[in-house]
Amino acid sequence: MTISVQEGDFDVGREIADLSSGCREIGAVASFVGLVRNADATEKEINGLQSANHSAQITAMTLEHYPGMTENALANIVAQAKARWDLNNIRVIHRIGRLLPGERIVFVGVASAHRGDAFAACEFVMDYLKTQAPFWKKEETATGGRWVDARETDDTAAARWR
Amino acid sequence: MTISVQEGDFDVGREIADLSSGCREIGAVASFVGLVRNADATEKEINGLQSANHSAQITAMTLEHYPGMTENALANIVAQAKARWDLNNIRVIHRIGRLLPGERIVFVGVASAHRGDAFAACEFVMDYLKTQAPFWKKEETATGGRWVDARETDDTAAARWR
Amino acid sequence: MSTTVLFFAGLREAVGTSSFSLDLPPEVNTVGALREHLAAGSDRWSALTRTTNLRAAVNQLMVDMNAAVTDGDEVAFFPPVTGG
Amino acid sequence: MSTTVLFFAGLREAVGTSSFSLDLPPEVNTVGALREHLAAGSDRWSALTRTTNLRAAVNQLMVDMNAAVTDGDEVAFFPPVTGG
Repeated sequence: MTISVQEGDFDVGREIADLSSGCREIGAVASFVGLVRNADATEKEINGLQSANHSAQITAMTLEHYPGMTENALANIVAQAKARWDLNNIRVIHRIGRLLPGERIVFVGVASAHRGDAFAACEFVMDYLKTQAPFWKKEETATGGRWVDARETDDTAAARWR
Repeated sequence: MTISVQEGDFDVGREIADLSSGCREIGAVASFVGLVRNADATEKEINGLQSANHSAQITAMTLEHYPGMTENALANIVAQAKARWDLNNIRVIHRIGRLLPGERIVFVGVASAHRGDAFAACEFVMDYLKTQAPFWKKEETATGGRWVDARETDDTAAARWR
Repeated sequence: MSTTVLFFAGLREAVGTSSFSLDLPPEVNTVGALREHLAAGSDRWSALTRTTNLRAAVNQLMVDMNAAVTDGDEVAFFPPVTGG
Repeated sequence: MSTTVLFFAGLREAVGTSSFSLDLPPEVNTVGALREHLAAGSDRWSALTRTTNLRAAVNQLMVDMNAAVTDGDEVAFFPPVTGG
Protein backbone atom coordinates (compact mmCIF):
# COMPACT_ATOMS: atom_id res chain seq x y z
CA MET A 1 0.00 0.00 0.00
CA THR A 2 1.47 3.29 -1.16
CA ILE A 3 -0.01 6.77 -1.14
CA SER A 4 1.39 9.68 -3.12
CA VAL A 5 0.36 13.33 -3.24
CA GLN A 6 2.33 14.91 -6.04
CA GLU A 7 2.41 17.61 -8.72
CA GLY A 8 3.66 15.35 -11.48
CA ASP A 9 1.76 12.93 -13.66
CA PHE A 10 1.87 9.15 -13.19
CA ASP A 11 2.17 6.09 -15.46
CA VAL A 12 -1.14 4.22 -15.22
CA GLY A 13 0.13 1.06 -16.94
CA ARG A 14 3.13 0.81 -14.66
CA GLU A 15 1.04 1.44 -11.52
CA ILE A 16 -1.43 -1.31 -12.44
CA ALA A 17 1.39 -3.74 -13.30
CA ASP A 18 3.20 -2.95 -10.03
CA LEU A 19 0.06 -3.74 -8.00
CA SER A 20 0.26 -7.43 -8.89
CA SER A 21 3.95 -7.93 -9.62
CA GLY A 22 5.53 -10.78 -7.71
CA CYS A 23 2.25 -12.11 -6.28
CA ARG A 24 0.66 -14.97 -8.19
CA GLU A 25 -2.35 -15.11 -5.86
CA ILE A 26 -3.77 -11.91 -7.35
CA GLY A 27 -6.49 -12.54 -9.90
CA ALA A 28 -8.05 -9.08 -10.08
CA VAL A 29 -6.87 -5.48 -10.34
CA ALA A 30 -9.60 -2.85 -10.36
CA SER A 31 -8.56 0.73 -10.95
CA PHE A 32 -9.88 4.22 -11.44
CA VAL A 33 -8.45 7.27 -13.17
CA GLY A 34 -10.06 10.67 -12.61
CA LEU A 35 -9.57 13.34 -15.27
CA VAL A 36 -10.06 17.11 -15.48
CA ARG A 37 -13.24 17.77 -17.48
CA ASN A 38 -13.72 20.85 -19.62
CA ALA A 39 -17.32 21.33 -18.53
CA ASP A 40 -18.49 23.44 -15.62
CA ALA A 41 -18.97 21.28 -12.55
CA THR A 42 -22.03 23.13 -11.21
CA GLU A 43 -24.18 20.10 -11.62
CA LYS A 44 -26.88 19.51 -9.09
CA GLU A 45 -29.04 16.48 -8.58
CA ILE A 46 -32.64 17.63 -8.57
CA ASN A 47 -35.01 14.77 -7.86
CA GLY A 48 -32.57 12.40 -9.48
CA LEU A 49 -32.35 14.45 -12.68
CA GLN A 50 -29.07 16.10 -13.53
CA SER A 51 -29.27 19.66 -14.79
CA ALA A 52 -25.84 20.71 -15.92
CA ASN A 53 -24.72 24.22 -16.67
CA HIS A 54 -22.28 23.60 -19.46
CA SER A 55 -22.00 27.27 -20.46
CA ALA A 56 -18.60 27.92 -18.88
CA GLN A 57 -15.75 25.96 -20.44
CA ILE A 58 -12.97 25.20 -18.00
CA THR A 59 -9.54 26.23 -19.20
CA ALA A 60 -7.62 24.93 -16.18
CA MET A 61 -8.07 23.68 -12.63
CA THR A 62 -5.92 24.20 -9.54
CA LEU A 63 -5.91 21.64 -6.75
CA GLU A 64 -5.14 22.87 -3.25
CA HIS A 65 -4.66 20.49 -0.33
CA TYR A 66 -3.82 20.38 3.38
CA PRO A 67 -0.29 18.97 3.56
CA GLY A 68 0.03 16.35 6.27
CA MET A 69 -3.67 15.88 6.82
CA THR A 70 -4.10 14.75 3.20
CA GLU A 71 -1.69 11.86 3.63
CA ASN A 72 -3.25 10.94 6.99
CA ALA A 73 -6.77 10.98 5.55
CA LEU A 74 -5.79 8.84 2.57
CA ALA A 75 -3.91 6.36 4.79
CA ASN A 76 -6.99 6.11 7.00
CA ILE A 77 -9.28 5.45 4.02
CA VAL A 78 -6.91 2.77 2.70
CA ALA A 79 -6.72 1.13 6.15
CA GLN A 80 -10.53 0.99 6.30
CA ALA A 81 -10.64 -0.68 2.89
CA LYS A 82 -8.03 -3.26 3.92
CA ALA A 83 -9.99 -4.05 7.09
CA ARG A 84 -13.18 -4.48 5.12
CA TRP A 85 -12.12 -6.52 2.10
CA ASP A 86 -9.55 -9.22 1.36
CA LEU A 87 -6.94 -7.18 -0.53
CA ASN A 88 -3.35 -7.78 -1.58
CA ASN A 89 -2.39 -4.24 -2.52
CA ILE A 90 -3.72 -0.68 -2.85
CA ARG A 91 -2.22 2.33 -4.59
CA VAL A 92 -3.52 5.90 -4.33
CA ILE A 93 -2.05 8.84 -6.23
CA HIS A 94 -3.54 12.34 -6.12
CA ARG A 95 -2.12 15.27 -8.01
CA ILE A 96 -2.03 18.86 -6.75
CA GLY A 97 -1.32 22.16 -8.47
CA ARG A 98 -2.56 23.43 -11.83
CA LEU A 99 -3.98 20.92 -14.32
CA LEU A 100 -5.50 21.23 -17.78
CA PRO A 101 -8.65 19.53 -19.15
CA GLY A 102 -7.90 15.92 -20.04
CA GLU A 103 -5.08 15.66 -17.49
CA ARG A 104 -5.14 12.91 -14.87
CA ILE A 105 -6.04 14.01 -11.31
CA VAL A 106 -6.30 10.82 -9.32
CA PHE A 107 -5.47 7.11 -9.51
CA VAL A 108 -6.81 4.37 -7.25
CA GLY A 109 -5.79 0.77 -7.93
CA VAL A 110 -6.70 -2.30 -5.88
CA ALA A 111 -5.33 -5.84 -6.25
CA SER A 112 -7.13 -8.86 -4.81
CA ALA A 113 -7.64 -12.57 -5.38
CA HIS A 114 -11.19 -11.92 -6.58
CA ARG A 115 -12.82 -9.17 -8.56
CA GLY A 116 -15.71 -8.48 -6.16
CA ASP A 117 -13.32 -7.31 -3.44
CA ALA A 118 -11.18 -5.33 -5.89
CA PHE A 119 -14.14 -3.45 -7.39
CA ALA A 120 -15.81 -2.70 -4.04
CA ALA A 121 -12.61 -1.47 -2.38
CA CYS A 122 -11.66 0.70 -5.36
CA GLU A 123 -15.05 2.41 -5.42
CA PHE A 124 -15.06 2.74 -1.62
CA VAL A 125 -11.66 4.47 -1.64
CA MET A 126 -12.82 6.89 -4.35
CA ASP A 127 -16.10 7.67 -2.55
CA TYR A 128 -14.32 8.30 0.75
CA LEU A 129 -11.53 10.27 -0.88
CA LYS A 130 -14.15 12.55 -2.47
CA THR A 131 -15.73 13.38 0.89
CA GLN A 132 -12.93 12.91 3.45
CA ALA A 133 -9.59 13.90 1.89
CA PRO A 134 -8.74 17.62 2.16
CA PHE A 135 -8.44 18.63 -1.50
CA TRP A 136 -10.16 21.62 -3.08
CA LYS A 137 -10.56 22.43 -6.76
CA LYS A 138 -10.60 25.92 -8.26
CA GLU A 139 -11.67 26.17 -11.86
CA GLU A 140 -10.48 28.78 -14.34
CA THR A 141 -12.90 29.88 -17.04
CA ALA A 142 -12.91 32.79 -19.48
CA THR A 143 -14.79 34.83 -16.87
CA GLY A 144 -12.45 34.14 -13.95
CA GLY A 145 -11.81 31.60 -11.23
CA ARG A 146 -14.31 29.86 -8.98
CA TRP A 147 -14.08 27.22 -6.28
CA VAL A 148 -15.93 24.03 -7.11
CA ASP A 149 -18.93 23.32 -4.90
CA ALA A 150 -19.11 19.97 -3.15
CA ARG A 151 -21.59 17.64 -4.84
CA GLU A 152 -24.44 16.17 -2.85
CA THR A 153 -24.15 12.99 -4.92
CA ASP A 154 -20.66 12.46 -3.46
CA ASP A 155 -22.08 12.44 0.08
CA THR A 156 -24.76 10.01 -1.06
CA ALA A 157 -22.13 7.75 -2.65
CA ALA A 158 -20.02 7.73 0.51
CA ALA A 159 -23.05 7.07 2.73
CA ARG A 160 -23.72 3.78 0.90
CA TRP A 161 -20.73 2.18 2.63
CA ARG A 162 -21.85 2.85 6.21
CA MET B 1 -16.43 0.73 -28.24
CA THR B 2 -13.98 -1.94 -29.35
CA ILE B 3 -13.87 -5.66 -28.57
CA SER B 4 -10.83 -7.86 -29.15
CA VAL B 5 -10.35 -11.60 -28.70
CA GLN B 6 -6.68 -12.29 -29.18
CA GLU B 7 -3.73 -14.49 -28.25
CA GLY B 8 -1.33 -11.63 -27.60
CA ASP B 9 -0.95 -9.45 -24.54
CA PHE B 10 -2.19 -5.85 -24.37
CA ASP B 11 -0.84 -2.54 -23.06
CA VAL B 12 -3.04 -1.54 -20.12
CA GLY B 13 -1.72 2.02 -19.89
CA ARG B 14 -2.30 2.66 -23.57
CA GLU B 15 -5.80 1.15 -23.48
CA ILE B 16 -6.83 3.33 -20.54
CA ALA B 17 -5.35 6.45 -22.16
CA ASP B 18 -7.09 5.67 -25.48
CA LEU B 19 -10.47 5.41 -23.72
CA SER B 20 -10.49 9.13 -22.93
CA SER B 21 -8.25 10.57 -25.63
CA GLY B 22 -9.80 13.44 -27.55
CA CYS B 23 -12.88 13.76 -25.32
CA ARG B 24 -12.69 16.40 -22.61
CA GLU B 25 -16.12 15.51 -21.21
CA ILE B 26 -14.76 12.30 -19.70
CA GLY B 27 -14.02 12.62 -15.98
CA ALA B 28 -13.79 8.95 -15.05
CA VAL B 29 -12.16 5.80 -16.41
CA ALA B 30 -12.83 2.62 -14.43
CA SER B 31 -10.99 -0.48 -15.50
CA PHE B 32 -10.39 -4.09 -14.62
CA VAL B 33 -7.51 -6.46 -15.35
CA GLY B 34 -7.94 -10.19 -14.73
CA LEU B 35 -4.83 -12.29 -14.16
CA VAL B 36 -3.98 -16.00 -14.13
CA ARG B 37 -3.64 -17.12 -10.51
CA ASN B 38 -1.32 -19.92 -9.43
CA ALA B 39 -3.83 -21.35 -6.97
CA ASP B 40 -6.36 -24.03 -7.72
CA ALA B 41 -9.68 -22.46 -8.59
CA THR B 42 -11.81 -25.13 -6.90
CA GLU B 43 -13.17 -22.65 -4.43
CA LYS B 44 -16.72 -23.07 -3.36
CA GLU B 45 -18.91 -20.72 -1.43
CA ILE B 46 -20.33 -22.67 1.50
CA ASN B 47 -22.77 -20.59 3.48
CA GLY B 48 -20.83 -17.49 2.55
CA LEU B 49 -17.52 -18.93 3.75
CA GLN B 50 -14.82 -19.62 1.23
CA SER B 51 -13.00 -22.92 1.55
CA ALA B 52 -10.17 -23.02 -0.93
CA ASN B 53 -8.25 -26.08 -1.99
CA HIS B 54 -4.84 -24.57 -2.59
CA SER B 55 -3.01 -27.90 -2.82
CA ALA B 56 -2.62 -27.94 -6.60
CA GLN B 57 -0.40 -25.19 -7.95
CA ILE B 58 -1.34 -24.13 -11.45
CA THR B 59 1.55 -24.15 -13.89
CA ALA B 60 -0.40 -22.86 -16.90
CA MET B 61 -3.93 -22.26 -18.16
CA THR B 62 -5.40 -22.65 -21.62
CA LEU B 63 -8.38 -20.58 -22.71
CA GLU B 64 -10.70 -22.06 -25.31
CA HIS B 65 -13.51 -20.04 -26.88
CA TYR B 66 -16.29 -20.24 -29.47
CA PRO B 67 -15.11 -18.09 -32.37
CA GLY B 68 -17.86 -15.87 -33.69
CA MET B 69 -20.19 -16.35 -30.75
CA THR B 70 -17.60 -14.86 -28.40
CA GLU B 71 -17.50 -11.60 -30.28
CA ASN B 72 -21.31 -11.52 -30.54
CA ALA B 73 -21.74 -12.18 -26.83
CA LEU B 74 -19.25 -9.48 -25.84
CA ALA B 75 -20.84 -6.98 -28.24
CA ASN B 76 -24.23 -7.75 -26.73
CA ILE B 77 -22.94 -7.24 -23.17
CA VAL B 78 -21.33 -3.93 -24.14
CA ALA B 79 -24.55 -2.79 -25.85
CA GLN B 80 -26.51 -3.56 -22.67
CA ALA B 81 -24.06 -1.51 -20.61
CA LYS B 82 -24.31 1.44 -23.01
CA ALA B 83 -28.11 1.31 -22.85
CA ARG B 84 -28.06 1.25 -19.06
CA TRP B 85 -25.46 3.88 -18.15
CA ASP B 86 -24.25 7.17 -19.59
CA LEU B 87 -20.94 6.07 -21.12
CA ASN B 88 -18.49 7.64 -23.54
CA ASN B 89 -16.40 4.59 -24.37
CA ILE B 90 -15.91 0.90 -23.55
CA ARG B 91 -13.01 -1.42 -24.36
CA VAL B 92 -13.01 -5.19 -23.84
CA ILE B 93 -10.01 -7.43 -24.53
CA HIS B 94 -9.99 -11.16 -23.79
CA ARG B 95 -7.02 -13.39 -24.45
CA ILE B 96 -7.20 -16.99 -25.65
CA GLY B 97 -4.64 -19.78 -25.80
CA ARG B 98 -2.06 -20.83 -23.22
CA LEU B 99 -1.22 -18.39 -20.40
CA LEU B 100 1.08 -18.59 -17.39
CA PRO B 101 0.36 -17.51 -13.78
CA GLY B 102 0.62 -13.73 -13.48
CA GLU B 103 -0.28 -13.16 -17.13
CA ARG B 104 -3.18 -10.89 -18.07
CA ILE B 105 -6.36 -12.64 -19.26
CA VAL B 106 -8.94 -9.90 -19.62
CA PHE B 107 -9.26 -6.12 -19.72
CA VAL B 108 -12.45 -4.08 -19.37
CA GLY B 109 -12.23 -0.29 -19.40
CA VAL B 110 -15.13 2.17 -19.26
CA ALA B 111 -14.99 5.94 -19.76
CA SER B 112 -17.77 8.23 -18.55
CA ALA B 113 -18.41 11.75 -17.34
CA HIS B 114 -18.93 10.47 -13.78
CA ARG B 115 -17.37 7.69 -11.76
CA GLY B 116 -20.60 6.03 -10.63
CA ASP B 117 -21.52 5.10 -14.20
CA ALA B 118 -17.96 4.04 -15.04
CA PHE B 119 -17.63 1.73 -12.02
CA ALA B 120 -21.09 0.16 -12.41
CA ALA B 121 -20.71 -0.48 -16.14
CA CYS B 122 -17.21 -1.95 -15.71
CA GLU B 123 -18.36 -4.38 -13.04
CA PHE B 124 -21.52 -5.23 -15.02
CA VAL B 125 -19.49 -6.09 -18.12
CA MET B 126 -17.15 -8.33 -16.08
CA ASP B 127 -20.04 -10.08 -14.32
CA TYR B 128 -21.86 -10.73 -17.59
CA LEU B 129 -18.69 -11.75 -19.39
CA LYS B 130 -18.04 -14.33 -16.66
CA THR B 131 -21.46 -15.97 -17.15
CA GLN B 132 -22.41 -15.20 -20.78
CA ALA B 133 -19.29 -15.15 -22.94
CA PRO B 134 -18.23 -18.58 -24.29
CA PHE B 135 -14.76 -18.98 -22.83
CA TRP B 136 -13.51 -22.05 -20.96
CA LYS B 137 -10.38 -22.42 -18.86
CA LYS B 138 -8.32 -25.59 -18.54
CA GLU B 139 -5.71 -25.60 -15.79
CA GLU B 140 -2.43 -27.49 -15.92
CA THR B 141 -1.02 -28.75 -12.62
CA ALA B 142 1.73 -31.23 -11.77
CA THR B 143 -0.90 -33.99 -11.76
CA GLY B 144 -2.43 -33.15 -15.14
CA GLY B 145 -5.03 -30.92 -16.72
CA ARG B 146 -8.53 -30.14 -15.54
CA TRP B 147 -11.34 -27.93 -16.75
CA VAL B 148 -12.25 -25.16 -14.32
CA ASP B 149 -15.71 -25.47 -12.80
CA ALA B 150 -18.05 -22.52 -13.10
CA ARG B 151 -18.34 -20.64 -9.83
CA GLU B 152 -21.72 -20.15 -8.22
CA THR B 153 -20.58 -16.73 -6.99
CA ASP B 154 -20.31 -15.62 -10.63
CA ASP B 155 -23.98 -16.42 -11.22
CA THR B 156 -24.86 -14.55 -8.04
CA ALA B 157 -22.80 -11.55 -9.16
CA ALA B 158 -24.50 -11.47 -12.57
CA ALA B 159 -27.96 -11.85 -11.03
CA ARG B 160 -27.50 -8.59 -9.10
CA TRP B 161 -27.95 -6.57 -12.29
CA ARG B 162 -31.36 -7.99 -13.26
CA MET C 1 -29.58 -28.43 -45.55
CA SER C 2 -27.75 -30.14 -42.70
CA THR C 3 -27.36 -28.92 -39.12
CA THR C 4 -23.90 -28.29 -37.68
CA VAL C 5 -23.31 -29.36 -34.08
CA LEU C 6 -20.35 -27.98 -32.12
CA PHE C 7 -18.84 -29.05 -28.79
CA PHE C 8 -16.52 -27.11 -26.53
CA ALA C 9 -14.16 -27.58 -23.58
CA GLY C 10 -14.63 -30.68 -21.40
CA LEU C 11 -17.62 -31.81 -23.45
CA ARG C 12 -15.58 -31.61 -26.67
CA GLU C 13 -12.97 -33.86 -25.06
CA ALA C 14 -15.63 -36.27 -23.76
CA VAL C 15 -17.33 -36.72 -27.11
CA GLY C 16 -14.01 -36.74 -28.94
CA THR C 17 -14.88 -34.24 -31.65
CA SER C 18 -15.36 -30.51 -32.00
CA SER C 19 -18.05 -30.57 -34.67
CA PHE C 20 -20.07 -32.69 -37.06
CA SER C 21 -23.10 -32.32 -39.30
CA LEU C 22 -26.35 -34.22 -39.42
CA ASP C 23 -29.74 -34.11 -41.09
CA LEU C 24 -32.35 -33.53 -38.40
CA PRO C 25 -35.11 -36.15 -38.15
CA PRO C 26 -38.51 -34.38 -38.33
CA GLU C 27 -39.28 -34.99 -34.64
CA VAL C 28 -36.03 -33.35 -33.50
CA ASN C 29 -37.11 -29.70 -33.40
CA THR C 30 -35.65 -28.40 -30.10
CA VAL C 31 -32.19 -28.23 -28.57
CA GLY C 32 -33.25 -30.66 -25.85
CA ALA C 33 -34.63 -33.13 -28.42
CA LEU C 34 -31.37 -32.95 -30.37
CA ARG C 35 -29.43 -33.68 -27.19
CA GLU C 36 -31.60 -36.75 -26.43
CA HIS C 37 -31.46 -37.89 -30.05
CA LEU C 38 -27.65 -37.85 -30.06
CA ALA C 39 -27.27 -39.42 -26.61
CA ALA C 40 -29.68 -42.25 -27.52
CA GLY C 41 -27.86 -43.02 -30.77
CA SER C 42 -24.44 -43.94 -29.43
CA ASP C 43 -22.41 -44.29 -26.23
CA ARG C 44 -20.06 -41.74 -27.74
CA TRP C 45 -22.66 -39.00 -27.13
CA SER C 46 -23.68 -40.03 -23.64
CA ALA C 47 -21.62 -37.15 -22.18
CA LEU C 48 -24.39 -34.88 -23.49
CA THR C 49 -26.80 -36.23 -20.89
CA ARG C 50 -24.16 -36.79 -18.21
CA THR C 51 -22.86 -33.19 -18.21
CA THR C 52 -24.36 -31.21 -15.33
CA ASN C 53 -25.68 -27.79 -16.27
CA LEU C 54 -25.16 -28.42 -19.98
CA ARG C 55 -25.47 -25.15 -21.89
CA ALA C 56 -26.40 -24.62 -25.52
CA ALA C 57 -26.37 -21.99 -28.22
CA VAL C 58 -28.30 -21.83 -31.49
CA ASN C 59 -26.74 -19.70 -34.20
CA GLN C 60 -24.31 -18.33 -31.61
CA LEU C 61 -26.96 -17.14 -29.15
CA MET C 62 -27.19 -18.77 -25.72
CA VAL C 63 -30.56 -20.56 -25.41
CA ASP C 64 -32.28 -23.05 -23.12
CA MET C 65 -33.15 -26.63 -24.00
CA ASN C 66 -36.63 -25.69 -25.21
CA ALA C 67 -35.29 -23.47 -27.98
CA ALA C 68 -36.28 -24.41 -31.54
CA VAL C 69 -33.82 -26.01 -33.94
CA THR C 70 -34.32 -26.16 -37.69
CA ASP C 71 -32.26 -27.50 -40.58
CA GLY C 72 -29.28 -25.30 -41.32
CA ASP C 73 -28.87 -24.04 -37.73
CA GLU C 74 -25.52 -24.02 -35.95
CA VAL C 75 -26.09 -25.71 -32.59
CA ALA C 76 -23.43 -25.74 -29.88
CA PHE C 77 -23.28 -27.72 -26.63
CA PHE C 78 -20.87 -26.80 -23.83
CA PRO C 79 -20.34 -26.73 -20.05
CA PRO C 80 -21.00 -23.51 -18.09
CA VAL C 81 -18.57 -20.82 -19.26
CA THR C 82 -15.50 -19.94 -17.17
CA GLY C 83 -13.83 -16.98 -18.89
CA GLY C 84 -12.73 -13.65 -17.48
CA MET D 1 1.69 27.29 23.97
CA SER D 2 -0.30 29.00 21.21
CA THR D 3 -2.88 27.45 18.89
CA THR D 4 -2.33 27.46 15.13
CA VAL D 5 -5.36 28.15 12.94
CA LEU D 6 -5.28 27.25 9.23
CA PHE D 7 -7.65 28.19 6.40
CA PHE D 8 -8.02 26.54 3.01
CA ALA D 9 -9.52 27.16 -0.42
CA GLY D 10 -12.32 29.73 -0.71
CA LEU D 11 -12.26 30.39 3.02
CA ARG D 12 -8.51 31.12 2.89
CA GLU D 13 -9.18 33.67 0.16
CA ALA D 14 -12.11 35.20 2.09
CA VAL D 15 -10.15 35.71 5.32
CA GLY D 16 -7.03 36.75 3.40
CA THR D 17 -4.57 34.48 5.19
CA SER D 18 -3.64 30.84 5.25
CA SER D 19 -2.64 30.63 8.93
CA PHE D 20 -2.07 32.50 12.16
CA SER D 21 -1.51 31.74 15.83
CA LEU D 22 -3.42 32.83 18.91
CA ASP D 23 -3.59 32.15 22.63
CA LEU D 24 -6.97 30.61 23.38
CA PRO D 25 -9.08 32.48 25.97
CA PRO D 26 -10.13 30.00 28.68
CA GLU D 27 -13.77 29.88 27.53
CA VAL D 28 -12.81 28.92 23.97
CA ASN D 29 -12.56 25.15 24.33
CA THR D 30 -14.37 23.80 21.24
CA VAL D 31 -13.98 24.25 17.50
CA GLY D 32 -17.37 25.96 17.37
CA ALA D 33 -16.42 28.36 20.17
CA LEU D 34 -13.18 29.22 18.37
CA ARG D 35 -15.12 29.95 15.21
CA GLU D 36 -17.52 32.26 17.06
CA HIS D 37 -14.65 33.90 18.95
CA LEU D 38 -12.83 34.75 15.72
CA ALA D 39 -15.96 35.88 13.84
CA ALA D 40 -16.98 38.17 16.72
CA GLY D 41 -13.55 39.77 16.93
CA SER D 42 -13.28 41.29 13.47
CA ASP D 43 -15.12 41.69 10.17
CA ARG D 44 -12.13 39.99 8.62
CA TRP D 45 -13.23 36.66 10.13
CA SER D 46 -16.92 36.93 9.36
CA ALA D 47 -16.50 34.45 6.48
CA LEU D 48 -16.16 31.81 9.21
CA THR D 49 -19.83 32.17 10.08
CA ARG D 50 -20.98 32.97 6.52
CA THR D 51 -19.52 29.81 4.96
CA THR D 52 -22.22 27.15 4.49
CA ASN D 53 -21.23 23.69 5.64
CA LEU D 54 -17.98 24.91 7.18
CA ARG D 55 -15.74 21.94 7.98
CA ALA D 56 -12.98 21.73 10.55
CA ALA D 57 -10.04 19.54 11.55
CA VAL D 58 -8.14 19.36 14.83
CA ASN D 59 -4.61 18.05 14.58
CA GLN D 60 -5.34 16.95 11.01
CA LEU D 61 -8.40 14.87 11.85
CA MET D 62 -11.80 15.91 10.51
CA VAL D 63 -14.09 16.81 13.46
CA ASP D 64 -17.43 18.50 14.09
CA MET D 65 -17.93 21.87 15.75
CA ASN D 66 -18.34 20.31 19.22
CA ALA D 67 -14.83 18.87 19.20
CA ALA D 68 -12.50 20.00 21.98
CA VAL D 69 -9.67 22.46 21.33
CA THR D 70 -6.74 22.97 23.69
CA ASP D 71 -3.61 25.09 23.59
CA GLY D 72 -1.06 23.77 21.14
CA ASP D 73 -3.63 22.20 18.80
CA GLU D 74 -3.55 22.74 15.05
CA VAL D 75 -7.08 23.78 14.04
CA ALA D 76 -8.13 24.08 10.40
CA PHE D 77 -11.29 25.57 8.87
CA PHE D 78 -12.29 24.86 5.29
CA PRO D 79 -15.24 24.40 2.91
CA PRO D 80 -16.47 20.89 2.02
CA VAL D 81 -13.70 19.03 0.18
CA THR D 82 -13.83 18.62 -3.60
CA GLY D 83 -10.89 16.41 -4.56
CA GLY D 84 -10.77 13.27 -6.65
